[in-house]
Amino acid sequence: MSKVKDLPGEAIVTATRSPSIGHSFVAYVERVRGGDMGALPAVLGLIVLCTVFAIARPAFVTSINFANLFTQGAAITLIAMGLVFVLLLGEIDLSAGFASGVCAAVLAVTLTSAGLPWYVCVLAAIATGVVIGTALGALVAKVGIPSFVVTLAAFLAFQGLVLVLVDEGTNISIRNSVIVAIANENLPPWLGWALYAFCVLVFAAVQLLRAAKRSRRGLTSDPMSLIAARVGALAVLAGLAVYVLNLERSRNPALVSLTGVPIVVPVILVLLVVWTLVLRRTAFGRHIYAVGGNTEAARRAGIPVDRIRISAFVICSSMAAVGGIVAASRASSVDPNTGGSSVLLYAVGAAVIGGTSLFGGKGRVLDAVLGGAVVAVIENGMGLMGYGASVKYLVTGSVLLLAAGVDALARKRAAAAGLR
Amino acid sequence: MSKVKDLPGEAIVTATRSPSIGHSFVAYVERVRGGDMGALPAVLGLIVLCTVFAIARPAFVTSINFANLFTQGAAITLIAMGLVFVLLLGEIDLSAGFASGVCAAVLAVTLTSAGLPWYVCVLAAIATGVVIGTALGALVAKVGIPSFVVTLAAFLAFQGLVLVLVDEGTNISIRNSVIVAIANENLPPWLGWALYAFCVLVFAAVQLLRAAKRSRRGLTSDPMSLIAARVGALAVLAGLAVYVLNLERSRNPALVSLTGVPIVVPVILVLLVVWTLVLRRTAFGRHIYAVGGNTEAARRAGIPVDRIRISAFVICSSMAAVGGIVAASRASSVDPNTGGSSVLLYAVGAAVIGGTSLFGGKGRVLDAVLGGAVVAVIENGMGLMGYGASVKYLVTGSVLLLAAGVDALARKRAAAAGLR
Amino acid sequence: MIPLLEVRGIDKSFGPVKVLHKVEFAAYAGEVTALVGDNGAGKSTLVKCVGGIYPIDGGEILFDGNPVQVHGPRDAGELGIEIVYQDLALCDNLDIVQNMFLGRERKNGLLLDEDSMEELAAQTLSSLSVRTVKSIRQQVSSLSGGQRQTVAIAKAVLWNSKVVILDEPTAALGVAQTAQVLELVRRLADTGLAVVLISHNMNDVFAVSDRIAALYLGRMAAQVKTADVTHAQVVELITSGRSGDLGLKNGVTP
Amino acid sequence: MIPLLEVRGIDKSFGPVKVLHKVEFAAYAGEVTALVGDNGAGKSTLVKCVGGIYPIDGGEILFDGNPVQVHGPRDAGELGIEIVYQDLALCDNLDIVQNMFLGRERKNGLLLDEDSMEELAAQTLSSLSVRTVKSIRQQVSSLSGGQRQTVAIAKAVLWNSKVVILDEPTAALGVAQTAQVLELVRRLADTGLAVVLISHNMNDVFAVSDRIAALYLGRMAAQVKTADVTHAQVVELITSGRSGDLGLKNGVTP
Amino acid sequence: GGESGQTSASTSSSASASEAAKAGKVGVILPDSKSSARWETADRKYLEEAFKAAGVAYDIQNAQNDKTAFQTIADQMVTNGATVLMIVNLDSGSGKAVIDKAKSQGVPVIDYDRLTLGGGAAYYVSFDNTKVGTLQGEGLSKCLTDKKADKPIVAYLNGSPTDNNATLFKQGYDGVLKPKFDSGEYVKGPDQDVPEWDNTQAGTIFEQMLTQEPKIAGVLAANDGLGNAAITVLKKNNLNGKVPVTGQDATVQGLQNILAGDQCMTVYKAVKKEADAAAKLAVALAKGEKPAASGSVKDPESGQDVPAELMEPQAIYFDNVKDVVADGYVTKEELCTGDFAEKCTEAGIQ
Ligand SMILES: Nc1ncnc2c1ncn2[C@@H]1O[C@H](COP(=O)(O)OP(=O)(O)OP(=O)(O)O)[C@@H](O)[C@H]1O
Ligand SMILES: Nc1ncnc2c1ncn2[C@@H]1O[C@H](COP(=O)(O)OP(=O)(O)OP(=O)(O)O)[C@@H](O)[C@H]1O
Ligand SMILES: [Mg+2]
Ligand SMILES: [Mg+2]
Repeated sequence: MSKVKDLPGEAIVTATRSPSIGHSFVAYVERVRGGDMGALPAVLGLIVLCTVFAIARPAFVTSINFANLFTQGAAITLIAMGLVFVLLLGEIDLSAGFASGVCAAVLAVTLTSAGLPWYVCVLAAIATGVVIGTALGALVAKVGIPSFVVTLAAFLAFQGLVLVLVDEGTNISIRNSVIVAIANENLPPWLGWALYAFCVLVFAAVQLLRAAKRSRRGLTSDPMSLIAARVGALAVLAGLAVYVLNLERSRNPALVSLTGVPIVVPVILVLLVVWTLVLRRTAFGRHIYAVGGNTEAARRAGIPVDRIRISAFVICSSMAAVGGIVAASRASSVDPNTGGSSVLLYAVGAAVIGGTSLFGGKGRVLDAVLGGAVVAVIENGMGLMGYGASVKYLVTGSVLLLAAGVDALARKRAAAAGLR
Repeated sequence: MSKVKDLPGEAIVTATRSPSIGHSFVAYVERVRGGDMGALPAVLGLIVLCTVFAIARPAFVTSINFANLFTQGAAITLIAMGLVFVLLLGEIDLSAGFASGVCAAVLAVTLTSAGLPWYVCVLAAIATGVVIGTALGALVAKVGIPSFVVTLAAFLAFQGLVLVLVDEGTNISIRNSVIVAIANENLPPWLGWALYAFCVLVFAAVQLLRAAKRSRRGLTSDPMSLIAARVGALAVLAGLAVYVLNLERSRNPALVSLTGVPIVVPVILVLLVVWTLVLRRTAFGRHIYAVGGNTEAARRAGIPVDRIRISAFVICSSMAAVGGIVAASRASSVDPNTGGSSVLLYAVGAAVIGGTSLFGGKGRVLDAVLGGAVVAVIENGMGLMGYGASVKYLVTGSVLLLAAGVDALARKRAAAAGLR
Repeated sequence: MIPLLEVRGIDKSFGPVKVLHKVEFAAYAGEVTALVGDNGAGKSTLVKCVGGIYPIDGGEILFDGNPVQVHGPRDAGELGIEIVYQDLALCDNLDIVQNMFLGRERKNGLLLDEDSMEELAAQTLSSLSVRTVKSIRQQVSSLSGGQRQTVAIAKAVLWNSKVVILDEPTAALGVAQTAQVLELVRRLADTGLAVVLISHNMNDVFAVSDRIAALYLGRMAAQVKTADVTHAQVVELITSGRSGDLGLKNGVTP
Repeated sequence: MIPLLEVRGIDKSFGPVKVLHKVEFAAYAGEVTALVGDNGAGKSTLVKCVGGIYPIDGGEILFDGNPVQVHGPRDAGELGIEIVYQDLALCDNLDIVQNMFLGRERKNGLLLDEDSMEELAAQTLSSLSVRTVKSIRQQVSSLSGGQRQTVAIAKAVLWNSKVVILDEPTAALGVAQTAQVLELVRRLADTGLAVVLISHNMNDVFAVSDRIAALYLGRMAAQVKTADVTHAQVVELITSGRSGDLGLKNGVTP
Repeated sequence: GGESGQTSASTSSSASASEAAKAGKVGVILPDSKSSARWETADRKYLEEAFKAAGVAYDIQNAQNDKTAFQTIADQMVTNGATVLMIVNLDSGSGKAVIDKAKSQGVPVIDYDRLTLGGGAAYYVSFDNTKVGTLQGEGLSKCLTDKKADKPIVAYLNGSPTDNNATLFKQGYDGVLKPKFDSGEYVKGPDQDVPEWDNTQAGTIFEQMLTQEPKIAGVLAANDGLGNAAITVLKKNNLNGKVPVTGQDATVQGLQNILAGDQCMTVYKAVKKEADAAAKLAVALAKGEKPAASGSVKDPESGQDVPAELMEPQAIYFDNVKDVVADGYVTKEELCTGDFAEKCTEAGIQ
């Protein structure tokens, strides 16, 4: 059944081999002009935002602020990464915010009241996420209730659950140093550099190996020069980031030294790579796109649609749990508002700004990170501006619109050319 | 161009004329068994909920509670009615809640600070809704930003706007008796009956005229007996409702008499009829369904898709304004939370529970009213149960799931038969 | 005789892929012009350019000899151009009548005149030999492939238009229905309309068309009178872009 | 000889509408069985019942003489039944290779083996005479009607299945591609597969099929050897349900 | 409020970095703008006035009840050069995180209005929130006595379940009323929290309380907004003025309800005094001094004494509404509009 039949015929479609870098660049420009923008609009939006804030507030470009950006945006970004999976199916999870709250509360309770070691508590929190995701997914896939309603109900129920767990209006402080470190401490500078070297080397190796394997098979592969350019760009950009984060950023270096890459950065990076691999290079990921693109076609191809749906909700809720742990770490406490207020909307917003479609079938985990960066930069920059409550809301709304507008106008031009 | 060509051929497709009532009933049962449920699941869900609450709390079935139900659910229902239009297009309006807050604030400010007559203020509030809707619609349709992002930005901005309007957190009391009456006073009993008679007569007349016209043209029309049954059912149910609402429900009849249909009831009814007519019997409504069902097909049919989109947002925001006015009337004050917290989620939830699809193309204004009733009954019943906050959240979530589950399972059976 | 519809030198690219290369094409009133070409030759793209679905990159469209701008389907409709697209473009959530009158509903004051629309739709459909549709109030999503196609055709011929373009209208149709549609095509042309028929079926093409235009890899290979060519010549034009002294003169690379 | 695939007395209703009435049908290994019928006769519905897309209301499906339960497309796939549906069922957001291997991706440990899939897809497609596809990494949404159809066919014949059912596979195909597909159909049957071909084109049906089954308004009018009937007889069966002593004996109401 | 925020921002940016470092700069984080009107209308105004008078640069922001935003704002203030932080925490955990981070940068923190448990702030300036609740409880029982109620059923309309202050208020009034319930003097009625202090929801919640328990004779509403929601429902049933309702914050709405006789009392917190006291400490810290506080409070979690300035809240009834006006907390123009002019005269408001 799954053996492939040998049909005659020469391979005509895999044409030109290994084009030159100049050729590749021209092709890229053509693609962008033609409308296949990829991450470009989100990156453009980010650059515009950063420039504006940097001009308005010089403090924006300090190394301390750069480090702050990562810890401030981490929780939302992590939740958004999980949401991408659900959004790819054309579903929504309104409860992701409070699910992160519930998991954070589980972490806090096991840590404080039960006094278990931190790794057990982290596992308990993530297990809670898995259970939540399974329940939500089963209700959506098996019972067939629209995900909006299921997760709206869960949104309410989890709000109650957090209240029960943290005992009606109080809050639980987290004093475990490992947990608190996640969002508040930094890697020692040498470790930052070591990690940097590791990442760049692995990236280069993967790129080279892949090109070699493809050209051995006679399939089109990227030219050496392009690969070199890519690796070089990564090395320079990441190197710059590590360098800046390793600068002394304490306001009072005599009192305390503050240097290094925040611990959340490798956490996000690892998850980004893992989930990207899952989505792009495994059958499971392929099936997620298929179900989101055309559920009926996926079903006819024998894909277990229900199981894929449930898995996506499990991933979403587990990532919410990770986000909840980071949020709990950052606040060093859990209260009934953890994961509440605008967390969910910001997380979905991050995914959508990054380019994920609410209708399913289109999106990447990287989108969540880029969109999360936009949201974090807006919050960070607005914090520096020092506006009053109402003005802040107004300006934040407008800035969000602006960032999305850059993106939309870019894509609009593409659509006008007949592409979607 | 819009003249129709006369092509030869006999009308074969409009077959059997005027079937008997027994025949119609059998056909209905067949339709339901086959999966075309219409409003049945939502109604079933409502009946289940009411039975449960009535058993748990006898106070649930008192006439005063029946009257309360209408005023409590009115604002959400009105907002949900507007949202149906946006949802029909496959778009979403996250800002509808705060838009209602902004409009309510405009009402309060013009009423209190500016001291204008009430009708001017109501107009100002609705005009604000129109302006908001136009802006949102233009950003979505013309600039091409996803509606989730546009309305998320608006959600933030409007929150700020409400704060500005009500002066950073103060409450504005509304003391105008006309405005306060909308959600707090009742029609005199005779007027209730008069309205009742009018509605039943008009309904009967419309049904009869339509049947007559169709059978004159030789098209299938409903049999007399079915029409009679329908009119009879309306007459009995509505009569019962008016009768109950006209009962004395004051706790202290000596002190004050409390009878009559709440004023919001005719308000909702009129809007329900108007918007149902617009959706079902005008070209505009048809085009909304078309754009929601298949935007490309609508565009190719020459429908001005952008204009339809903008109009839907205008309707949504105007209905949010009406909802805001009712909410302001009910609270007799406007504060920065008006339209905030869970208003939006409940309103979207109401529409979805009623059967409106988030993917567009499927839904009715009646859905919003039925779903709004479900939400209102849950809130009302939960209020009587007197649970603590956390339990209340938990139970509300579960009850919501239950109500939606009845619906989903019913539809699931239909889908299994190969129908959607 | 000036053509009713003419396109001159149309270019169209999707991103880096150039799909139409300076295409020339003309359709005359009272004639059926067949547009033929291999899969992916660009027939549907050409039709969508004429219908205002895709903006054109270069070249011009002439209607009755005058250059016109077609910026959207509305413009095409106003010129009197009706198109049945290959991807049928019906709204699955609407019923047959609603789809047929979409965008041009009949009204009775403000409200829709459902009854007269229903009557007319039934007439038109029965003239196209549709026998298995249970009710014209059925949702389009529940129709069979051929039934959908018939609805799309009926939708296009319902109006007093000047040009009717049919993109593979008979692909999914049964024997009787195909005959009916071909007859309709002929009848439309005979009443003075310009009809463009895209088809892969050479029998059909030779049965009804007055002229044949052959696209080859995005280039117009030849536009000839049907009477002047043979079956085999047309197939050669389609598959290799030339046939004898007909067709593209210089070698072309895709 | 027992048929490889047989359905007995299948009933299927959509709500109040009965679409299939006690349909009997059989397909034999090594033969091409053509399934013909008017638009809306129920051909696609029958295929979808066999493929597990629709649950059946009554009757049974036999595979190699044994009754089997087909509760979903997965079951059909596991029996070795491959189907090209009329509504092609491709994922528009995936590219050609991804669509062709959907649900049966080749793996290299945990990760996908993109390279070998790309190679194989290219081979299969070129054997179907697809010349205008620019790249097999193109998204399916950007393909022409015929190109989509070719992808769907290629997807089905890629696997070592025992039964291949093709629902109007050549409807949107050009002359050369149609010939290629018909040849492929013949070749598949000759290698011992049971092939079911649905088509409205009588020439194609007579060119490749060994047996012909004619559906009329949801009833199986007749299943005969192609050699025993004439073109005209089949058309009569399709349009009226009977032809001489072939076909439905009693008057049938739709 | 919005414009003054911008003014403050421009003050800080116009002062050059080194200048600001010398003179010091105060960062103030307010908690939200919805649970109570005071933060944006009163505290911000008074603090700005005090800082301007002292010539100290300042930056006042509002966290909008969002813990993450709260921490982000704190980060940004320190980044922007604040040398003193004054925070109204949203909860002790995140408050502590901010204090710890600030301390590590050598920035002292003043707990304003809410004590960060275990946080170890340099100073604590506040009203006693439990005392506020006590005043409400006492006020309600006074009004019930005035109405000569016999075994009245008392309903609780508590604040947000997620707000620690609401818990403290409840502790206060429960401390007064629970003994009366136990003794049978009063009967305990429905007791519900209002999520996010949402007035609209409060209306529904109270309406259902009244449906379930029609004989409610007293309502302990945790603030004026909730009180007004209850009064609206009572009005509909013509019970307004007959059932006493409490409140808090001395808002215009609450005071008008008191003047109209619909509300029994509210609690006035002289925010100006609190703001002035806090600002004084902050200015001194910014100038590098080590000011002394008048008292201290024991942190129940760490057991340490925190130097503190504590203010007394005041119960407001019909008779002393004029005190609030005299204080300038609300103006006569705001309060005595339309029908209320007459009542104002009656209440002796000049
Ligand atoms: N949106 C698009 N983006 C990129 N390429 C496209 C797009 N639409 C069509 N194409 C390409 O343009 C070429 C012409 O397509 P078109 O649909 O016009 O062919 P056709 O002549 O109608 O073929 P068929 O007979 O199969 O319908 C094809 O190679 C197709 O892949
Ligand atoms: N989901 C459905 N709901 C209701 N009726 C349906 C549904 N699907 C198909 N039908 C009806 O069943 C009948 C048979 O449809 P089917 O698609 O099997 O026809 P077909 O023989 O494949 O026709 P064609 O040659 O046009 O493809 C048609 O009358 C159609 O309207
Ligand atoms: Mg085509
Ligand atoms: Mg079919």
